[in-house]
Amino acid sequence: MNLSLQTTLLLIPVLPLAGAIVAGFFRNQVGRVGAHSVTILGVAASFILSSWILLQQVNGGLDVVNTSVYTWMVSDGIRFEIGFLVDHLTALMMCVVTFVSLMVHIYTIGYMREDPGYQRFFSYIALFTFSMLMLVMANNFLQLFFGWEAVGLVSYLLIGFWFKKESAIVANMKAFLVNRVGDFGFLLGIAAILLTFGTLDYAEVFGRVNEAAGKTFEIPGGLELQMLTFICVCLFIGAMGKSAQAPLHVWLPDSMEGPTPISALIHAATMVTAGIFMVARMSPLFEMSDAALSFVMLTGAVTALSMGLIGIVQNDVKRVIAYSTLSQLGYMTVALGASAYSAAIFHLMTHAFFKALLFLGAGSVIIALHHEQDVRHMGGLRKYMPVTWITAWLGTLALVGFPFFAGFYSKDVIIEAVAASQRWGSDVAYAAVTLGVLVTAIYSFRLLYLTFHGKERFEVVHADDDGHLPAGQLAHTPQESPLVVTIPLILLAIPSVVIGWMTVEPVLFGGWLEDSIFVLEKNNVVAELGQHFHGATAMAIHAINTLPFWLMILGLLISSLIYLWKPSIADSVRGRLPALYRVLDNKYYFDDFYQRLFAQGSVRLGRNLWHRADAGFIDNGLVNGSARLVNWLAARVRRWQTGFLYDYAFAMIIGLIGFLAVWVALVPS
Amino acid sequence: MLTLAHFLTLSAIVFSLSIAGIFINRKNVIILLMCIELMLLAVNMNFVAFSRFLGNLDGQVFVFFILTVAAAEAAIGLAILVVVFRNRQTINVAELDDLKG
Amino acid sequence: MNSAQMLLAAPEFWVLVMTCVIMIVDLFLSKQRQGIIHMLAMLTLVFAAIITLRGDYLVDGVLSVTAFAESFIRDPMGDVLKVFSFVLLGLIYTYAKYYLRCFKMFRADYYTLSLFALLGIMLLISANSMLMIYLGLELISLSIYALVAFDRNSSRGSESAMKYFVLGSMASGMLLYGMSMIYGATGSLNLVDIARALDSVGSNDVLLVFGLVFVVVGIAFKFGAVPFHMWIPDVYEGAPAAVTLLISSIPKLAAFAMAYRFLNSGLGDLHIHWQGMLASMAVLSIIVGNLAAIMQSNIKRMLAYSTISHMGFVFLGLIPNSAFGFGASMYYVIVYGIMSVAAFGMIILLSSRGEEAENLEDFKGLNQRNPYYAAIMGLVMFSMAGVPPMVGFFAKLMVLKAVIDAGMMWLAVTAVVFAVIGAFYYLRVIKYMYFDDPEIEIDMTAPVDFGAALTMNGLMIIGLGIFSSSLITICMASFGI
Amino acid sequence: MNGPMNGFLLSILIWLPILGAVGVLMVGESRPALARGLALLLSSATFLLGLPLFSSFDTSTAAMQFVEFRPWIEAFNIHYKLGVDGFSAPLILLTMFFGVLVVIAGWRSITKNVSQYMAAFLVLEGLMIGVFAALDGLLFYIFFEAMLIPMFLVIGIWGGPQRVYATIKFFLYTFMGSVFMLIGIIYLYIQSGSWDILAWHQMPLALGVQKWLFLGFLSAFAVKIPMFPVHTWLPDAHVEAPTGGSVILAAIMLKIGGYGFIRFSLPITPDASAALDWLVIGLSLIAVVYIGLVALVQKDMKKLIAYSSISHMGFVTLGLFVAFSIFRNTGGVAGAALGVEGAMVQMVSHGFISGALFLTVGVLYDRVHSRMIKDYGGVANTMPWFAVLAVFFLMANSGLPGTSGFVGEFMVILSAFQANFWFAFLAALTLILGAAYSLWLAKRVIFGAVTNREVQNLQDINAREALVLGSLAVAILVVGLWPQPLVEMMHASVDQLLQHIVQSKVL
Repeated sequence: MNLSLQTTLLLIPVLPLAGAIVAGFFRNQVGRVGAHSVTILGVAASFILSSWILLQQVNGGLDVVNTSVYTWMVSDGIRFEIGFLVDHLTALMMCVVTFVSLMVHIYTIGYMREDPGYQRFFSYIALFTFSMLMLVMANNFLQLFFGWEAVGLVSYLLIGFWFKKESAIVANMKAFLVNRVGDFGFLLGIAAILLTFGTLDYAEVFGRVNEAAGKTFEIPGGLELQMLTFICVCLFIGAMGKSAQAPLHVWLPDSMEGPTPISALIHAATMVTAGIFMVARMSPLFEMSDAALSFVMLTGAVTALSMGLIGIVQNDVKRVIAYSTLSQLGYMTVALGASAYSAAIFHLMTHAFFKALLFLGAGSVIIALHHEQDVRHMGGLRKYMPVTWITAWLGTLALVGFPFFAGFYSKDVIIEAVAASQRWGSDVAYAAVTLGVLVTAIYSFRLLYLTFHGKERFEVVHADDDGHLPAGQLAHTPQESPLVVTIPLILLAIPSVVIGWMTVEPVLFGGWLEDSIFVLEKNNVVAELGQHFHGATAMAIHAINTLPFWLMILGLLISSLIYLWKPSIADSVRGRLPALYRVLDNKYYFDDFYQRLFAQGSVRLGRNLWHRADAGFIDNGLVNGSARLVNWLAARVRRWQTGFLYDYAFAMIIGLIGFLAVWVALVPS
Repeated sequence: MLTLAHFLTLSAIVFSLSIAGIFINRKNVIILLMCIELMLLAVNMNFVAFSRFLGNLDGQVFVFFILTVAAAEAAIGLAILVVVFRNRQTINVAELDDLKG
Repeated sequence: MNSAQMLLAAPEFWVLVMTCVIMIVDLFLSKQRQGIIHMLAMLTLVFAAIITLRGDYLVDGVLSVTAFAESFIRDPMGDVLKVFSFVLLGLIYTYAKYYLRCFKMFRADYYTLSLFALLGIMLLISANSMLMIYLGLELISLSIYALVAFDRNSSRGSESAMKYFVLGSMASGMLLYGMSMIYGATGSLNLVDIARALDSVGSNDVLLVFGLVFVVVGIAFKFGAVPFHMWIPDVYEGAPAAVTLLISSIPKLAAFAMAYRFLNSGLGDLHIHWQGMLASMAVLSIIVGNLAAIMQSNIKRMLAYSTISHMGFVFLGLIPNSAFGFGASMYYVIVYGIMSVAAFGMIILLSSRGEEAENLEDFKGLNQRNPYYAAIMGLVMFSMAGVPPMVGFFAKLMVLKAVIDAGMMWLAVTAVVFAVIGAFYYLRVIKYMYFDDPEIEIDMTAPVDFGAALTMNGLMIIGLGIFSSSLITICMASFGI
Repeated sequence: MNGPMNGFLLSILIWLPILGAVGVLMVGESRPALARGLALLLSSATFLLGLPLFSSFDTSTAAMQFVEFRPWIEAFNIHYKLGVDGFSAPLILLTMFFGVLVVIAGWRSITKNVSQYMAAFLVLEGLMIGVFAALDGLLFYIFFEAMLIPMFLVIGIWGGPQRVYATIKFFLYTFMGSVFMLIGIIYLYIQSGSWDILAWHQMPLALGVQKWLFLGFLSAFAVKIPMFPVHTWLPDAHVEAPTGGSVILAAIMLKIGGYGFIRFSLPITPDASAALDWLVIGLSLIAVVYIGLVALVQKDMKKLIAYSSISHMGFVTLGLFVAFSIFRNTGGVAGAALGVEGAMVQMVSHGFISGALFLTVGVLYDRVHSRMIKDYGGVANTMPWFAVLAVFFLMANSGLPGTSGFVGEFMVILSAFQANFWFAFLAALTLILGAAYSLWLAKRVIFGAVTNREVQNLQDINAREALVLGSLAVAILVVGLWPQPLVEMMHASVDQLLQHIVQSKVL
């Protein structure tokens, strides 16, 4: 451990932070160019440093680094430190985060060009990078929680970036609050860890996990659980919030209210993966609890399938991709539940690239159509914006898991791993993720077709003012986006295609993540798969013999049929199955349910408590009531003073007689 | 034979009468002044009786002082009565009720 | 009767002589030069204080000296009370002069009558026999009856004088009746002899207890404890402010001395009987006083009810029959006197426009008219409410300690609860002064001596609070603590 | 313990502002600028003079430091005894800090009776420092009660339309609570012959007596903190008070209740505290949840923050009293220190945050003269810098890690978990409720389109306001990012307290 390494590690999160501060607080001084230069420089530097760390590790020149930066607090003999744990998992995450972030920064120059909040936006995304790096680099739960909440904060700011828009500021509040529900569980999990292990340091906790294996935890008033199950479930509730697993997924689609697609990208490709990362990081704990893992797996399975189905009926470009993200996150979660942590991380990484690509592509379309996001007003765009079209195709193929594309490797491994898993619930999960492939193909190609193919469902009216045209009308002919937009698309398209083929072997089967991820022998499905692994190319070719591949092809055909060749089928299907359509269109009524029960419910409860209990009973009843009582008594007492001399004399005599009666009578004779 | 008890009883009766007079009388303030005199009379009787039966002269001395003071008191009481009448043209007890509450 | 005994009563003689001198001087003064009366009266007080303080009668650990066949007693407690009577009366004169001038009532009678009352107070403070007590009491009462009716053209003044006179005479009749019983039971008028006789008679003699009840009633009337309080509101309201000022302050000092001498020195053995009577009256006084005060809109009447509740607190200190308790009570009455004088002084200050400032509304916006006087009144009100660091808090603290010491926790709890309820009406005065806007915009000006007296009065209220040690020590030392 | 002034430093800190206030009053109302300047000078001087309290503070000992001991009322054995330990020193620093801030905050917004306003706050500052420094029971009580006077006047003179009702309610409520404590301490004096709080700590007492004493203390401190159900004075007082009054009330005065528990209830009546801890914990949890819900539906910004204060102070009482459950469960005090220190951190942090929030509302109120949420909307459009700070403070209020608001709540929740799952569960609900009412407020006031002309014409914060709010933001961040120096101050005292309270005092 030498100083320069520690400084390097420190610089990685601090540089983006510094960029954020400069761009945010000195926005008028540095101007637009200054703001994007300084943040891009910061993030680029931290990407380079992260890559350097990763390369060092790949070359075997660097062991796991676990270092403390400063002591946050010592209380009750417990040291709360701020520090970094950098192993392969972390290094990988750092690279993904900084790379995606860098792309976003560059892309933003074009996308936000006309926005008055330009500097502010750069400040936010740089701050986001900082928070995310703090999260992934943490070597303890406290810092993890810090990063956890900090990304929540920035996502809140980003979703509400256009704070004049009512829908945006509702969505950002919703996102923060739903995340807080998850954090509520997360915090309890951390508290349970402190109770069990007496420390929040990863290394110490993981080192002593066996001690805790036998411990039970009794929730007063009932339930007795394995301590580790309790901890893992609580932590996973946090992950459900952040990684938008059902039923805490409701914030993610709404978060598309932010400047599209950049904040959407941040949510989709980076922040939401925090939960996946966290569970993978906590694998030593999760491995000890089959119950918790089953819970994880089933949650993921439900999310993967159900969210994909919603994606089919959405008309907003961003929302379709958002639901796709939810579905893919479900895949990752299923992988976690199957103890295939490395598969989850692998999918996380590939997904980050192709999903970022898709979002940026969607953004490119949206710019071209002057902030039109409804697919019903698109179509036939391929001839106007060829670069976007091609990259979108590449991204889509990656997403649906077409062999050789990035998504194929990660998703196929997940499905295989679930199939191989013996865990309770794995059969259900297998069914869900397999069907999910079909669903994914349907909504992905549907989006692609509706956007780039078919008839143009917009008209160009050549007006001067493009701000206030009705939906479906454009002032100018759509044109390809500028270079700052297309270059990131191209740069992202490359890994979307090849990263899976390149890295599947080292990441999954080469044991590269072994230093960070712990899997019990009996649960190690990935290792089992590894025995049948004969290289990336062979795996892709072999896929033709598997069910998921054909399901994907089936999806492609269905989509092509409905959305490319015979669009009337869509309407007739909708007409035949109105109930199903309504359920999907209303996202299984989660939003309404939450709105009624929690939002309105708590407001109503609060109002009742306030008016009835607080203002009514306590304040008006008890407090002002006693004041009224005193007043009433006082009025009575005052009336005794009649003003008549004989009454005064009478009072004295009453007093005298009273005393005589009591005290003379009391004298013992 | 008159015993101490007789005297005490008599003075108690006189005292009670005077007190009753003060709060039963609702007409004339002068009657109040008379009741007060009566009250002092009862006290004097007590003192003299005790003095006689205890064989101690102190009580009788006290009586002299009481008599003197009573005279002064009566003078002041009457003076106030005059002022009251001058201001209100009445000495009815039941009408002295401007101050109350 | 030798000269040494005469010397012990030198302050009393001095006051008596000077009062007569003032009466005579008044005969020869023209209307314009009546200010001399005020000067003479002040001179009387100053020298009375000097004479009192210079009395070096205590030698070799003797705690008290008696004179005139043991009917007159000179002790530190009496001296302290007397000196404070002088001080307070000095303040009263300063305030009253202004009032009397404003209302065209400046007559020497005010001074002579109040000096006679002072003489009565001094006698009562030093009384050691029932005879002396009676004489002192009557001297005070008769002078004050006359003072209440001082404004001969006031209908309310004469009404209240009449009420006070009748009730007061009745009360002294009862006191006398009680004295006669005690005399009958013990065969003595002298308090020391009574105490001695009680040792043999015992505390369960019916005659004695019978007498005790009447005596307690007489004492309670002087304090104005419920249910013997009915005169207080009417008299405070009806009397001119300059007289109310007097009634509300120094007679309470004498009443305390009387209670102490009678109940402790004389009837200390009957403690178990009078304790309960005082306790019940204390509770009633605190409750009734505080409750009734809330409803008042006339500030003099409000302060009257407040007096009643304060007297309840004074009783709290008497109840345990302990040296500490008496010290606490004594401290309380002195403090109460200071606060009360200041409060009525403020009323007089505001009354300067030909009409008495009787209503609470008259205090509206005082802070904007004159922040300095508003602050003084504020101090007085907070002090009366018992908020530290004002001196009123320490007074309450001491009596509460005495009561809790005696194991009467319930009494302490009742007292503090009603003290809090009572705080409301003091706060209301502050509300008028500080939170409301004035209805009249005239600046208030007061003569220099008035302002100085009020300043001193205000300083006493905060100063004796922050440096409360001095007065507490003096009061405790009077009872050998 | 060095430095030439340390022997009477605390006295200087108490009396400099109080006596200085007399000087400010003498300036009179005709020269407001002079009064302001003098007040600023005095409060800054107090703050600077008080810094040795931090720099020379010996963190290794639980003993009292900077002790002053003089006889005061000898007949009554009352002493003028001052001293600080790890509990009081941070709170005194907080008080002095706010002493300066409120003077600056009232610089322009107060135009009526300026010298009286400034004097009232100076007196208040001195008295509050006195409360924290007093080691004599009666001295404590005197400062404790005397504080009511300037606050009463501040709310009553410079307050809003309902100020009279609010201030009298505030005064009587608090007064009523504290008189029972007075009876309690008189009783303690009678039993021990001393007013020394530290001597009372060591004094054995029967359980029955302890319970009565505990209830006496509870009535005083529960009102002050305030705890459910004796909290209803607070929303009224806060709403009607001028900004400076609300700030001091929320930032310092509420802390006196918490401090009272630490100084009186826990160490003097440990057995009763243990026996009745369910009461305090129950009320604290009600405060967190119930008051959180009530805060959610407030229409008045100040009222919302007031309710949020009550809710946050629930963590203080919770943190202080979970120690007994932990001791019962485990037989040791491991984890309890986290709760007590968490409570202390929460007090300091809540001081910063609630003070900042009230100042934030004050900034808006000065411009629009309304506290109602519905009169705002889209403030961020016209006051961007203000919006940054306001959102930051609201985030801190909702316990965002990295701000001080997180630290205390985090520690208390961790500690509560050691005691009982449900304590932690209910307490942690504040993560959701706190965020809900804070963010909903932000949404309705800060964000959105400009709703009316008043908002359209708003001017962004000026340098003076930026200084006040900015310094609070820095303080919140510093404590949030590095609480160690603050926590270190109290270690020794907390340890001693915990060692003390788990031992029975029953004879």
